[in-house]
Amino acid sequence: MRITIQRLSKAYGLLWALREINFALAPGELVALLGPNGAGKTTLLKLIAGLIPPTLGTIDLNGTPFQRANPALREQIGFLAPGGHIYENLTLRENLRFFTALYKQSHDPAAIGIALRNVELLDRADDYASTLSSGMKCRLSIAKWSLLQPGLLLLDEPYGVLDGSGVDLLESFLKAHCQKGNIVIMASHHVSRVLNICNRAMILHRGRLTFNAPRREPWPEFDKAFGEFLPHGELCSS
Amino acid sequence: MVKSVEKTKRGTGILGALAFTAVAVGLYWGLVQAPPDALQGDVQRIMYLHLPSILTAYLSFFLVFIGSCLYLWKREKRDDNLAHSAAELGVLFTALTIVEGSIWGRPTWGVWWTWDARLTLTAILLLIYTGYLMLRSLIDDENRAAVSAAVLGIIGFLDIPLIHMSVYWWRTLHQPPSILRPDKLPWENVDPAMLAALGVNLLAFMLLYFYLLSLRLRLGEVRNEIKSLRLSRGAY
Amino acid sequence: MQLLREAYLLLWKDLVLELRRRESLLTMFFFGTLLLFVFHFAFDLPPDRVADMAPGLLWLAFLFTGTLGLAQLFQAERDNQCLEALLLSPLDRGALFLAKMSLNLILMLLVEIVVIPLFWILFNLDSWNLLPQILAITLLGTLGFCVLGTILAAVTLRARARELLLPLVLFPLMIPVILATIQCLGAVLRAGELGEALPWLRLLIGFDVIFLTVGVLIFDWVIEV
Amino acid sequence: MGPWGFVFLAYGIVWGAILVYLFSLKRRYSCALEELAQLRAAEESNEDAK
Repeated sequence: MRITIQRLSKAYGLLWALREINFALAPGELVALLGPNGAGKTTLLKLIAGLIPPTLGTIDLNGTPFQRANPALREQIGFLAPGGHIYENLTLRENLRFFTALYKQSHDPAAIGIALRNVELLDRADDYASTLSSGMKCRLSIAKWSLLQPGLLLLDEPYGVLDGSGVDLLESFLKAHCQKGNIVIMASHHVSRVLNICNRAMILHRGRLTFNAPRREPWPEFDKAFGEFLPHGELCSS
Repeated sequence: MVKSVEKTKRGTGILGALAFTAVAVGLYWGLVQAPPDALQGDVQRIMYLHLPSILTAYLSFFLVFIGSCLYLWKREKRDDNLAHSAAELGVLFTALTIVEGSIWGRPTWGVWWTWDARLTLTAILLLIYTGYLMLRSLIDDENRAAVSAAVLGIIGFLDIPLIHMSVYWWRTLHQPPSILRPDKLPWENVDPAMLAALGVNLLAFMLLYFYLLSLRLRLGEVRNEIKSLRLSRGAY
Repeated sequence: MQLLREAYLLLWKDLVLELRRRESLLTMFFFGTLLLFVFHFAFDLPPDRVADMAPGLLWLAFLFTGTLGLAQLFQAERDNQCLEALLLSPLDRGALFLAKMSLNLILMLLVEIVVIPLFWILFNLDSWNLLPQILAITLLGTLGFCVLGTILAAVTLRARARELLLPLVLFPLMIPVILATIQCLGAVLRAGELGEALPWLRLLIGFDVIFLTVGVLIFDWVIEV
Repeated sequence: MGPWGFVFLAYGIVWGAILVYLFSLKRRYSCALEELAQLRAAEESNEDAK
């Protein structure tokens, strides 16, 4: 999976949420998308997912311009919204069965069981999703996308609701996912955490991409760019 | 670009002048030149307004349909502007048609309103396209509003023949059709002077309609331009 | 075929949810029954005129209950942003239309199967032998209502005051269905057969076919995010 | 009201309404043009400042 984004811009009404975003990602990249609230992180993720139409600009997936009308391309894109995208009144197993069938995958009960065990939810498999805590819902989403194996996985702030073991689960899943040549873009405020696992970082600031580079150790450029919108330095890369 | 703006401006001006000349001639023909109707007397002169205005309304709704289809296909703001403008004018002319019909009905039938097929149909059209304009105004996101309205514009237009048929059958079941019968074409046994008056008024309405439409389109264009300018200056 | 399989999958999910939540069906059913009582108080129907007024009253009840159902139709997808999840997936949007349309159709038919006999009991009608024909015509009318209603429910999904807007745009467009169904029902109740109301039945079927096709084709744009 | 009364009522309402709509269009149009001109002027002064 490769992705190329050119001049991507989005305006809400009379305000630009994103302006002139350009970048290209190669297979296996795990990108940390950073930036303060309102920087446009969620907008960028939704644009790439095709959930909102761009005002300007293009997104290319594997050399094909991304059009929502193309189901084969939609299949390739996953979006993990913690707590969302789950039917509350279906059981965990039914949720997974529904979504795997939606993605035209044969719903092998054993595979679903394994996916649930991997996120430590097997004993809750036949409970309604409404009985889950938000951290557990996030785990369920992880199970969902580990079954569907999208070529491009987008995550919107998954750390907030996960506990320690949940974070470990998520990180090992993401690492494994990237090693298969898939791309992951993760928006988060937990800078130190995402910087640990990512191999590229991007900073969005007021709708513009102010920083975009593969990870190095140490990383003074990043600290400088990051410090621009966090003058107090509460969070830093190390 | 400035030159083409000047050109369309001049074009609109000429269209306006033509329209108002035609309207003046139409008024003269309709009110003075044409003889009173043998059966209905002078009240029939309202017909010189009634028929052209309903025809322009139908033209409007057709343009809404065209604009909606083009917008869904190509996503050009221009087409959405056309659909929106035409809908606004269509609602105006439909409302006028109902008022004329009502005023004509009072001396002819003795009542302001009757559930005559044509009156009912016109009222339904008014409801549909008022709904269209309301839908537009109730959706905040501009693109969504345009897409939703385009879908409604297409569905509404496809529904018109069905509504027409059903309302017509429904009325003919209960009472024989009143004055305008579909089996009798309007130009049979009609004084040529009346026909001419109708023709002149029809021409006048068409010219006037396109004049108003071009004004409304330009208004939409300027508004779009203001929006894009605001955007390009942008907050960030 | 793919389209139907996806639609079936979605419909299965919606029916399971409806069975568990029981939000739409119960409210629709009670509302429909309630309307029968309200009609009785409002019109104080004389026994000899009930048969004449039955088609109109029944359809009024179905229109209102159906609109209630339509307003709820996308509720399951609004919670938890599940609509987003569906739109992310490679699902054909036409399947989503078919599923939602069938859901509302099933709910309305369930209500109608109870409300129509109830009407016969409450208003002392004895033409029980006509019920099959009446149900068949009602099915066609309800299909027309659900087809157009689903499209418009999706069109108004993102509007402010959508619950109010939906009937406003829906009812005028619904007039062919309303007139045709009432005329057919009236003919059956009067003469025991369709007779001269046959063209109305054709109109009704035509409406169903046209908007079913349009719905499947156009829904990709309707539901677009 | 005689037949001519109805005729003049109808003609009056129709042409009155159309004229009102025409003038409101013209007014809206000139307002929009004015706004556009202001925006353009602001744009140019911004560019000059740069």
